[in-house]
Amino acid sequence: MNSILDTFRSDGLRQWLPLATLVILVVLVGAFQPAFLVVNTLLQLASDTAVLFILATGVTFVIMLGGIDLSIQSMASLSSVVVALTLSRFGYGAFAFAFGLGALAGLLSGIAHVKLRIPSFIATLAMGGVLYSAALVTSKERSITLGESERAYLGWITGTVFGIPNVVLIGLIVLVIAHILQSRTRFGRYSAAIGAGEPAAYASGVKVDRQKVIAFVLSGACAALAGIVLVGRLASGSPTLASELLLPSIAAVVVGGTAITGGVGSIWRTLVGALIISVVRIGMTFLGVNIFAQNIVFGVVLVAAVAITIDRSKIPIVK
Amino acid sequence: MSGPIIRPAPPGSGTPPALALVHVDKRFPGVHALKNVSIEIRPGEVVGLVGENGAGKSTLMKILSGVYQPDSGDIRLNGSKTRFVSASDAMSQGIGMVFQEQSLLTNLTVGENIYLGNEAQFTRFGIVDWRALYAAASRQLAKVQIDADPRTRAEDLGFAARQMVELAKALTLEENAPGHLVILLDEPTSVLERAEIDILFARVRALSARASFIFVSHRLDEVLELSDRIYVMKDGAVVADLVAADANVTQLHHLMVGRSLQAEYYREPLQRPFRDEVVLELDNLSHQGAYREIGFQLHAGEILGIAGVIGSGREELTRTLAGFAPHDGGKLRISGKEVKLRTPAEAVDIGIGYIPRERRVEGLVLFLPVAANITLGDLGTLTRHGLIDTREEKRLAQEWVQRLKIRTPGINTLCLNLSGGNQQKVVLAKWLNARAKILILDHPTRGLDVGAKEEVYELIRAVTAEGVAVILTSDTLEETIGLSHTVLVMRDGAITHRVGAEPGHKPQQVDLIGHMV
Amino acid sequence: RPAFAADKPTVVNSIRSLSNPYHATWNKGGAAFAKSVGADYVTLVTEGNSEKGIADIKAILAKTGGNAVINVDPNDSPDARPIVEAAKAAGAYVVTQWNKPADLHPWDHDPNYVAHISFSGVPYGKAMAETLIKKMGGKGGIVALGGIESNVPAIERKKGLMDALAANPDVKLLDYQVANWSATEALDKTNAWLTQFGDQINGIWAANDDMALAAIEALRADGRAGKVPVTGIDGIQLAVEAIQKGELAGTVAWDPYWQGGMGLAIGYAAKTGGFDPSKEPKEHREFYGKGVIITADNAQEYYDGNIASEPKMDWNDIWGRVTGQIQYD
Amino acid sequence: MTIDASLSSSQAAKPAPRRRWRIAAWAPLIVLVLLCGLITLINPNFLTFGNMVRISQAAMIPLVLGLGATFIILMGSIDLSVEGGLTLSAVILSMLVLNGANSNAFGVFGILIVLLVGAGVGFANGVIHVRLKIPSFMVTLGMWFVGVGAANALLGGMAIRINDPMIRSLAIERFLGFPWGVWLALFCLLIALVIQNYTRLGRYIYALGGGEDLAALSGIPVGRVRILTFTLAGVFYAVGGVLAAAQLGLGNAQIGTGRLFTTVTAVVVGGTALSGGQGSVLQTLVGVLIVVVLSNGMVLMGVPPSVQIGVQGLMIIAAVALSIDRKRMRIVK
Ligand SMILES: Nc1ncnc2c1ncn2[C@@H]1O[C@H](COP(=O)(O)OP(=O)(O)OP(=O)(O)O)[C@@H](O)[C@H]1O
Ligand SMILES: Nc1ncnc2c1ncn2[C@@H]1O[C@H](COP(=O)(O)OP(=O)(O)OP(=O)(O)O)[C@@H](O)[C@H]1O
Ligand SMILES: [Mg+2]
Ligand SMILES: [Mg+2]
Repeated sequence: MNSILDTFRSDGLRQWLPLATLVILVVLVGAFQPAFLVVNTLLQLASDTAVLFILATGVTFVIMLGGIDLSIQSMASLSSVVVALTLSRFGYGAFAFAFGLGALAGLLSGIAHVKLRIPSFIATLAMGGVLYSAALVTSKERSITLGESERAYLGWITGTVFGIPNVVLIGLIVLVIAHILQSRTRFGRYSAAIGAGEPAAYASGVKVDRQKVIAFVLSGACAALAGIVLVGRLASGSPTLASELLLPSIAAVVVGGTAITGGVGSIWRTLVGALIISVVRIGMTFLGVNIFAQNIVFGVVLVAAVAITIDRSKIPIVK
Repeated sequence: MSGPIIRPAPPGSGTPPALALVHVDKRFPGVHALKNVSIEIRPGEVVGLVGENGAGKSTLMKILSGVYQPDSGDIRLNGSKTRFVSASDAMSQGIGMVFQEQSLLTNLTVGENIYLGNEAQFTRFGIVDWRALYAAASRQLAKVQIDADPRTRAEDLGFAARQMVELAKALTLEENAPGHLVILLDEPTSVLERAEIDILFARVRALSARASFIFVSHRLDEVLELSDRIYVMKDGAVVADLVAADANVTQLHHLMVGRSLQAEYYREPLQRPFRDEVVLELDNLSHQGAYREIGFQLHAGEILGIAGVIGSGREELTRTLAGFAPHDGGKLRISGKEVKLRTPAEAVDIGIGYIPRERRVEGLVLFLPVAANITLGDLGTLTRHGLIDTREEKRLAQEWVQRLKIRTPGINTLCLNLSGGNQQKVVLAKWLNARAKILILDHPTRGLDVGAKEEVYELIRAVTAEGVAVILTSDTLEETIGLSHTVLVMRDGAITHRVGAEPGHKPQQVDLIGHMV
Repeated sequence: RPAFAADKPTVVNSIRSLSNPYHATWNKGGAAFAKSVGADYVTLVTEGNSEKGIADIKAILAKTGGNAVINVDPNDSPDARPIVEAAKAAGAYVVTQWNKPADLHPWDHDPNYVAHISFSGVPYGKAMAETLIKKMGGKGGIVALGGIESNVPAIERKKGLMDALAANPDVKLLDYQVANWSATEALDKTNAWLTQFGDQINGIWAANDDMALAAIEALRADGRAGKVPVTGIDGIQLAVEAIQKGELAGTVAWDPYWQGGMGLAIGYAAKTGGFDPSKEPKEHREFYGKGVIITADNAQEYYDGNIASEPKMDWNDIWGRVTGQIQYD
Repeated sequence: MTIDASLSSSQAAKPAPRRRWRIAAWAPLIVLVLLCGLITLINPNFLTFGNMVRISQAAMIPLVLGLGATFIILMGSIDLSVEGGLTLSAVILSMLVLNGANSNAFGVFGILIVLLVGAGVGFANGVIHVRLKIPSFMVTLGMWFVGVGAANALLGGMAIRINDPMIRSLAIERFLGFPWGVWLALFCLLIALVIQNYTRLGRYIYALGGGEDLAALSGIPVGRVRILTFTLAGVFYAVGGVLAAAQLGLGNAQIGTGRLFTTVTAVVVGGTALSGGQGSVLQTLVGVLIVVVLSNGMVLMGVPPSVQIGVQGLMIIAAVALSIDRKRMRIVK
């Protein structure tokens, strides 16, 4: 993780702002409710953020390139349905199957986007519709509860290692892989270049289309993984299992300070963003904020957080 | 180190300068861009401003036009202290600017661009009278002798035409602002051909009764031709103030760079005969509506200059070779193998590097650091086991920054923050680093100062000596002739003339011009 | 001593949102019960997001150290299991309503999982269909608006509708469309039907009141409000008023006020030692509550007793509305 | 140094004026017509006057919302506060005019107040976005939560029936066969067209979308234009709120649910680029009609509910693929 430190050092203090925001929020909630600062609560918080983070990681790849993926929530739900339906037959293979399906769906949206030249907003919105329909049809419009024997396959999601929930570890593995992909591979570099200046990247010989498709594949795969983790957490699959996770995921990316217009951002920022969202949400519950005021507080705090986290020196034109 | 400060004759009269900077300082993160700069522009005067890339010329101009605010020091307008809070504020006080990089909005029409921000005069009850606006825009275009329909979208105009439109836009100040005007021209000529330059100069002279000008250019002869007085900048400070009539190119060059101009500017003694190996061969290559039946061979180590006016097809031909617009007739062979280049990626993969004219759009990813831009064309070789070797990347980037004398606070600085000339060096570094076998250079020294140009020429010589082949289209015929082994002249899409340009046997410019028009 | 060690358990309602009258009323019932026992009252909303719903409940469990009673309408049936497991681990008591997996039973999680309450959608969906058919004179064509396809109540209510249709061969189901419980979608679907079927539509069955009221508005814009009978389900205030005006033929009141309060009351009684869940019969652990069918005949009476004035509930009568053990097929 | 005796050319600066008729500009309209034809083949009822009226009813709210969103998107920003602004407006309206919950009866003043509320929401978006330099995505996302949250807090979760006959007449009373609401929406379209084509604001919106830094160099008061545009969009959303309240005859906090994505989809399907600078409100009209006709057609063609959304997605892809002007859009994001 040497290069994380590099990232920090190279841009000085500003890089630390997202993390500082997170820490301040945690301390703030903890100051009023000491129960919040208990290790178990924090671990709980981390587990509860895992799915959001995995989804947000996938969409970060796409946002870095300047696109958007609106199909992630349907993909996650479909993945949960697929796992629930096939677990008894394929065993662990069901997870791989769902994962592959996610990558495939991402491939299709990516191809529709680059080959038909359809804005990613539309291509993935439409793909989301297709995936939702697929989930409804395959599940026969019901949620599918896993039996005792099938639940045995979920240990790798539901268990703990040395007291740390496996979902947290899964999230960490995703973090490390995604971080390496983004900061150390050609794909990551090309993504940033395309997001920051597509014509120049194109003229420099970057295979723009290919990088875009890869980003969508990664996004689809992450969404499928998020769906798999949801199956573990809920011991069921359902075509609406991941409902209402799309916007929070995108918000997590933006709250971390990644530019929604592309080019600037990173996975660790997304992690911080996802955690900020969780902390604010759960924090409000801990602090007992009036339920009618919660939406308002949530909105205001998110905006305030972004005001601190985004790096305006790299995003001179804030759109 | 700095050259001698040469004082011109003292101001003739008691009239205050039209515009002056007094002890102005400006810093950017890591850069002290202007150091205690004082200059003055008298009414009706044309002041030339020269200096190396990154010397601070554009920064100075932007302070004068309200785009930046000085950290300290004053701006004086007609002798009294003033502040420009924004570009529009400066404009309303009679100061207009033509920017170094193109600033037309390509999604708007030419007419809309010309009056952008100044529509009020055509507006009644909030409704814009477009007919009146376009009629007025037509008149502005006539001033710079462009006969374009003002309803054309700017993106449909050529590069040079856009530059003239920008000029027309700055000239609207004539009608829009009362009193004396100051018009700032930041490298307006770098993309213009002589004919347009003449139009521009004539316009400047005609306006001198009402306006003063500051003229920035790296073409020192032009500066001498147009200006009354010349300021020389170096490292953010004004080091000399000369009367143009008494100055010459050599002297300016010396003041700017701190050493004398090489007698052999194009390094002709370094020009080596090229090799026999044919790296690129065109056989009746055609592209409908652009060029037709082009045939030539390019050898390893050869520099092939293509001369031609805009519309001669040389742009399109270079774009084809760079992979942007595949040919639709004839054959293209690279190292003996027939190919069709469908994307720049395909061109890059077989060793072609392209330095485009629109540096900020296609040349550089402005929002990426210098290092990332330098390695962008050749990340493959930096990749070990799928991971980029960042240490090696850093080393390479530092090496290129040193070799090409790229002036930057560091390799992690965004290219956005580099001066135009230094940006161009980064583009060059990118292809040198990618070890391109064929370099397509589209105006490679555009915006480079004389010193930097020398360095670039030397670099081009060095790589050709190693066997890299170069196709060159350039701002000036002089450069084309000076650098090339062979010069092709194109007109109306076809080759009209081809001539060898071995040292000692360089063709004359007039000979070539005859085949161009 | 940490703040969570208060003696009285905190009582918690977890519902979908507070932006619909049904759950808003639920919330009022919960507040009324909390007040009656003097306990701290917390409302949580899922906003349709299962992860959020579960995380919020876990947060409350952490905050109270498990000294809580939770009455939850899970966002989706799968959510019930992790909620119950978390509550059990923390020592809290939980009552679920409407949604849970069929193989998750209170008696497998004694004593913390006190009860599951539902309302069989089948008989009430059927009753509404019958009300509609009666109003139509026993024959003609109807169209039907369904809820979110994977929701258990949507599935059950639809089944009730189908049962009624099977028993009335003269009534033809022209089309069934899903409008996701949403008024806006129902309005658009009904509009499209008015084009497609025109006068063939003699009645509209809707799986909830929001959609039914939207259908009425579509009819009104077409000049046909009050002429084509419509039924809803849920018993919200505007629906009862629409019945009084003669535009809605019927609805079913689940009495969310009762659900919000009694769910807590049952859990609270168990938590505070009022009864031992593990000793209760299964029909007290997984039972159907009682819905009230409202038509023009009893609308006024229902309005006066439940809407015009705050309903009076006996929170000690915890088994008063048990109408039988839930059957899974 | 010799004086550069360079080349001269009279054509150099002379561009070939390109004013040829672009078929691509008409493609979305052609797609719309094809779509209508297809649906009519399957169900001839589609082409009846009655259905045209219903389509117009279904289109009026998306159109008004789309007008506001188009301006924002043309500017290169995004506005997620559509539902927030609409919901808050509808709810406040329901509390101000003759209603079933209180004794207010402000009538037409109620509408004016609501338009001001919408303007206020938009203004807040703009000011926060511009002054604090926060991306519009985040500001308007926050405003979405705030708007819906405030509406919710005002109502406490209940719904308020609207009894004001004037408001109701927007949905019920007709002129030339179309409800007044449709005429109101068309009036909004007209205003939007005038703003887009004949005012400085309209031009500046395009300029900002084309390149904000360059626009600033031309002296355009960039911040003011942004704030004004967000305010304008807020007013359009408020009109949408009035229409929604009129259509459902009530105000509640769920009245806006699902409208954001329909709105943005319609704008993008119409061909306005999310990157800004390209597009128009007329294209949005076509986009809205495509989206509305599609969902109306789904029902008319008897597509089974569970696959409707998927089929609709595929058809939208087809529609956009057929109608996108590939020449213009070198970069598609
Ligand atoms: N001048 C240009 N500037 C920027 N983008 C352009 C330009 N011309 C075309 N494009 C578009 O940019 C994208 C670049 O993708 P590119 O063709 O380089 O990838 P690719 O080589 O096709 O990838 P793959 O090999 O996986 O198919 C294409 O969609 C192309 O149409
Ligand atoms: N916005 C900025 N942020 C940071 N540094 C800047 C910025 N603009 C200019 N600089 C730096 O200030 C110095 C002066 O730049 P300037 O653009 O004025 O040079 P110039 O004389 O116009 O050069 P050129 O001839 O290449 O155009 C350079 O070192 C440049 O890198
Ligand atoms: Mg390709
Ligand atoms: Mg400059």
